[in-house]
Amino acid sequence: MQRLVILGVAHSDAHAVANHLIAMQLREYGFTVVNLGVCTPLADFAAALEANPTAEAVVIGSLNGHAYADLADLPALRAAGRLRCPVVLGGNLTVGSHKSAGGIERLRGLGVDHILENPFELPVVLDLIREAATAGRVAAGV
Amino acid sequence: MQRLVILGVAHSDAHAVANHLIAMQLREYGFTVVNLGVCTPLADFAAALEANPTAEAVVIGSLNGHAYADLADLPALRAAGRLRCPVVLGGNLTVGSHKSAGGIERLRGLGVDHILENPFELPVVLDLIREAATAGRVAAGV
Amino acid sequence: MSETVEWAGMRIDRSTAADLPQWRETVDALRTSTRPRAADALRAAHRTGRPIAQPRCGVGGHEEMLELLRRLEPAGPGMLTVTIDSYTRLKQFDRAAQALREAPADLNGYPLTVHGWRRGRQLLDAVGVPLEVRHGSPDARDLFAVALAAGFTSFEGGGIGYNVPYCKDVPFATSMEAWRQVDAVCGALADDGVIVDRELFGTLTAVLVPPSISLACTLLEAIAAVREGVRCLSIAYPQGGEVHQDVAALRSIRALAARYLPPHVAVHPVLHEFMGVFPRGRGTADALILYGGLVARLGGADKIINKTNQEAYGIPDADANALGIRTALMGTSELLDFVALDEARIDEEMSWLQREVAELVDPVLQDGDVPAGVAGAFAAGRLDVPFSASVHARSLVVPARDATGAIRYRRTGELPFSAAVRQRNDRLTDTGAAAPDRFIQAVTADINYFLRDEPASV
Amino acid sequence: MSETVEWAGMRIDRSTAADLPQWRETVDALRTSTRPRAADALRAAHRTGRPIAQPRCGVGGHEEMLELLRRLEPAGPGMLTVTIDSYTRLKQFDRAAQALREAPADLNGYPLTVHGWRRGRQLLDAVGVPLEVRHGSPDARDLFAVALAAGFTSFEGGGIGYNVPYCKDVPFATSMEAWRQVDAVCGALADDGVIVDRELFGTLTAVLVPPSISLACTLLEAIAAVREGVRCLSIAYPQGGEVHQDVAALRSIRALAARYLPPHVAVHPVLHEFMGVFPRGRGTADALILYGGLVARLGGADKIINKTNQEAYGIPDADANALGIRTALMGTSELLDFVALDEARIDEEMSWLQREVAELVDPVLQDGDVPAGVAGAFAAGRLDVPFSASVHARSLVVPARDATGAIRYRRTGELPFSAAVRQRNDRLTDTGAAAPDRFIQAVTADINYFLRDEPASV
Ligand code: B12
Ligand code: B12
Repeated sequence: MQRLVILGVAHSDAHAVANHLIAMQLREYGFTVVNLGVCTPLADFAAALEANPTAEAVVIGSLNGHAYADLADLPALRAAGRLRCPVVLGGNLTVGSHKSAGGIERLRGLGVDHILENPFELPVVLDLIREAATAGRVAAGV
Repeated sequence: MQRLVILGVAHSDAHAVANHLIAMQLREYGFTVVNLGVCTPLADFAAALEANPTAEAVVIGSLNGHAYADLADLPALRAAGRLRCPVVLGGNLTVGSHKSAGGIERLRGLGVDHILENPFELPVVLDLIREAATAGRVAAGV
Repeated sequence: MSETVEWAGMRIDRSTAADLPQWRETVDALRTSTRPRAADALRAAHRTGRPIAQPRCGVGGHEEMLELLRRLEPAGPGMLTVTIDSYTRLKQFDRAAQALREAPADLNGYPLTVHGWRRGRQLLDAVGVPLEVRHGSPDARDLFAVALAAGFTSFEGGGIGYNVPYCKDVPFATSMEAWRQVDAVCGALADDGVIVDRELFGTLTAVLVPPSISLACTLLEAIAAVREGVRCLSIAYPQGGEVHQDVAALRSIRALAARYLPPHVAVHPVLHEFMGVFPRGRGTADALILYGGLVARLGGADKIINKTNQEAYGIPDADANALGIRTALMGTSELLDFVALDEARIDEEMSWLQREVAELVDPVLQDGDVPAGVAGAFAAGRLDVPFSASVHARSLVVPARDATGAIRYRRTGELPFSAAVRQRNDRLTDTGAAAPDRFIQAVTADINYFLRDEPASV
Repeated sequence: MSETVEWAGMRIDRSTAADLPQWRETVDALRTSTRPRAADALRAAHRTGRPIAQPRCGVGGHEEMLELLRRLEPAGPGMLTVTIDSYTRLKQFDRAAQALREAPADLNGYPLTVHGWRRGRQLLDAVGVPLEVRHGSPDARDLFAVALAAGFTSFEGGGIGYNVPYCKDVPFATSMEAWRQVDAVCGALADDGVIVDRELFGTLTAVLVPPSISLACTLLEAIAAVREGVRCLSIAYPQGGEVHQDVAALRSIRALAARYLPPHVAVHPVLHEFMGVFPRGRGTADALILYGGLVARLGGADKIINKTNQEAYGIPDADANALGIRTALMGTSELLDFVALDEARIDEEMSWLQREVAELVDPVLQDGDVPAGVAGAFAAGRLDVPFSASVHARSLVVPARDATGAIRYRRTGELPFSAAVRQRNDRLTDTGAAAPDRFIQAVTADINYFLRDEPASV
């Protein structure tokens, strides 16, 4: 079966290069990529998931430092039964050059399932997600 | 009458360039300069004064930051009746790039009569010293 | 969409307009202001032959912004910046206001429309150099109105450069019209004796942008702006990394201006220091910042937008930014005036580059209506940008570095280049037809050109 | 005078010797040490074609010295320094000890002989790069003994360069003999497999030193050192400020070594960044430090001794020194590899420079006894240095900058130059016979060449 992921960049963020390259890389790897591109509201990710219910994950990039605010609606959406598949996040997630662990914790608190440093980890993580799903349970963080 | 000054650089200090130029400049201005050069112990200044009793001043340069330690014997020499003429000091007088007023105060405490920033002030200060001497009193700092 | 009203001939949000002074008051304040003006600073730089430096800088809180400007000024910038946050750029003013209330330090810039023009004026009064508003708004009319009311005399952006890299789905017709209105206000102000410096963002998507694409886009924006009466243009070009190409591009800005723009318009070439993936090690980062300063001077730029050695990590702190200004300026020092380049090689680059630009620009100008021409060309791929953020550019062009590091076209897509231009690019990028996975690797290597294996700088 | 004893063939103070380990212990410790060695660091630099940077640094207190070294290391120096205080340099060990007791922060360097070799060893163990002892002692035998016992593998100085600028009245016979003994110890160590890097202080009086005088003096010291068995020489030249002249001088070091020294001796050209009156403004100071790094790379130096932007004010703090290291290294960055010079002009400089050096050096070498030759030549003014601190150099030569800024001879005094050399210098410095007061002004202007009217850096 054709594997499918939904890809995009957070709502206030226009950084496009990593998004282009990650899409190419995942296609190279055999995925069908529904790429929503930059500046994508969380609701659009949810809508895309509803249109593509077989999607294994929603993969979001955020580079401009606004990840937390841009994903702040995730708990509300999930509570409404939307965006229920694993959310994978990567990029430059907080503002400033001196990062603290707190910034990442906050994002996990919103319900982000996987936070990755490097897009090259994506295929492995997507494989793990599928295994976990097949085993009928959701992997609890990587 | 030929005006005469004694010139030199402090005991631990080998910086020669300002000394060469100040000697030239004072000679240009009409002074006889007894130039003791670099690395001159205070006792040698005293001896030179004794050999040239008409000297109007002893002019000492110090650039390496050791002015205080190199002039520490001044009170003792003066107490012994030596080096009684005005002592003029200039250069880079304390160690470090962030100078404090305390460094200068300490030197005045040793009995240094005039502390100058710029050698171009020397002729004026020497004139003042002579006037004061003629008037039978010593100018109290400039 | 929120309700709009007219202010100085621009359509802006009613809520924005509600807080603004009258247009005549704004003009009078600008005309009688004794603050330093951007246009003068640029003209002075041009006269001395040494570019001024300008940092990007913007934080959410107002006091913090004042403090930041004051801490950067001693480093010697010729101009300072108020960099605007992403929400404001995208006219998500509510989210900007919310972030400002809840966590101002989490904003990636200063939300000027939320703070309002009175606070903007305090920023201008805080330092002795002109300030520019730098942002990335496809439609900046509200922001521009607030900036003018505050008294800013320099405003960045244009209908192409602030569309393609900065949003997903704003049609060119929309962004070109929004910026036409901004430029028309500048024209009106110029008639009143107030010159607003308009900087055009030739950096576009920043990563491996072929110089002729950058110059073509800013030239089209410049022509459109001048038609609306703009008199002072800063045309920015992003340092690509190969010195002859970069110098040729900077020098071509004046040459193209002479050819395409009327002589009464002041044109100031600006170098944006390397805008792509920045080295993470402090040694290379600092050297690259210095290198940018030197390239700017050699290329005859009037201004440098400096980077910092924290670029790879996040928005820089004030110390890193101050050092970035100083390091860029070091490259402009007269002590390096002995550095000379192979002028024949630069001439050759310039001639090819200007030819490419003409081949891109001339067809767009043919019908006279620049905004429509731009929209049509992008739709057809006759104008194009690699790695576009906007869906309205096709990103069929693929850039590549040649053996010297210069940025060429690996694929020209639908660009209307002559055979000669295409052949030259093919020759320079001839690395054999790369397999798809090798292709990603090759592009990534070109993107990461300045990365080195060295200790991190932060 | 204090009583002396023999240690490793050198005569040193009995009190110094009393505290030292046995010579064989010292040799064994040096031979078996796993610490990085200066000679290896220099050889590695030579292989890469990029000079390493090294700061001057020394403070009185031991803990403060450890702290200073640790704070400088992250800036990336290839070697670090223990700069010795003026008292110790002049063998006023009692005054150094007193100052250390009473006010260590008032010392302008680290009194290594007072602290003793065990603490020296702690310094070496504190960082991961080799350390050099830099001082200015006409007679450094005691200091060298302590340095060796501690484990230092690099030691600066020589019978000319550490006499002329550093003391008033030490005859050349004395200083040359003291340094002959130091070099002989290095020779003995080399036979035991321990290579000590010996740096020669071509900077001399630092201010407007004509390059041929610098190169002639270090060449004579080098020849004398090699005769005693020295195998690793760092030959330092002070940046004068004109790029072609400086590059020509650095490259001439290797050329002269090839001509006058046996091939088994490793010779490392070293650039001392501008050693004269330093600019007080931060912009020019930083640019000059950068410029030095670039000149060093272009001239093929293996090492740069960096300056700092506090040079004009006083001994720099650790932050300024770290920045100085980084700024100098920036000049060596591969990103500046595109900088090329007029090679024909450099060749022409090199040929005249080497001719001048030969005209100075060959007569001194004629009788075979270098120390005696040096003493005789200085007495006669056939070797000479401007602005000498020592009364044993006559300072009849007067330097001047030519129109390009290069340092020439305004007066050659008694230097045994050929008519061709004199004519060239006359031609280049022909500014009309200056009246005495104009003369002081002219010399002062040449000395203050890099001063600018700009805000102070401290
Ligand atoms: C190019 C660039 C731009 C271009 C973008 C053009 C475009 N539309 O794509 C321009 C000039 C337009 C731009 C604009 C802005 N930028 Co920008 N930009 C960069 C820059 C130089 C390189 C980014 C890039 O393309 N890299 C190449 C790609 C391949 O890699 P990447 O994006 O760095 O992502 C890597 C990882 O983060 C990760 N990754 C990325 N996405 C994802 C997603 C997933 C799922 C995973 C697993 C991994 C992952 O993988 C990548 C490879 O390692 C970086 C600094 C740097 N890195 O050198 C700043 C940077 C990202 N930008 C920054 C900012 C703030 C902005 C602005 C908001 C302006 C501002 N206030 O300064 C605006 C954006 C406005 C908006 N609405 O978002 C900041 C972010 C600061 C922070 N987080 O603290 C940075 C770090 C610069 C800085 N130091 O200030 N930018
Ligand atoms: C050239 C130089 C040297 C040469 C000197 C050669 C020689 N024998 O003359 C060399 C390289 C050998 C040298 C050695 C040392 N130096 Co040195 N040197 C300098 C330098 C670069 C220029 C000095 C100079 O010649 N200037 C030109 C002359 C014309 O001006 P000037 O000396 O600066 O003096 C001016 C004023 O001070 C004043 N002035 C000077 N003397 C007098 C006297 C009177 C009466 C008056 C009124 C005014 C006055 O007038 C002058 C013109 O404005 C300065 C830094 C700088 N300024 O850029 C450091 C500097 C003076 N040196 C310094 C030091 C410490 C040393 C050393 C001790 C080494 C060390 N530990 O770092 C040794 C000296 C050893 C010893 N025994 O003294 C420090 C002093 C630090 C401090 N006070 O905190 C300085 C400031 C460098 C630094 N930033 O560390 N040095």
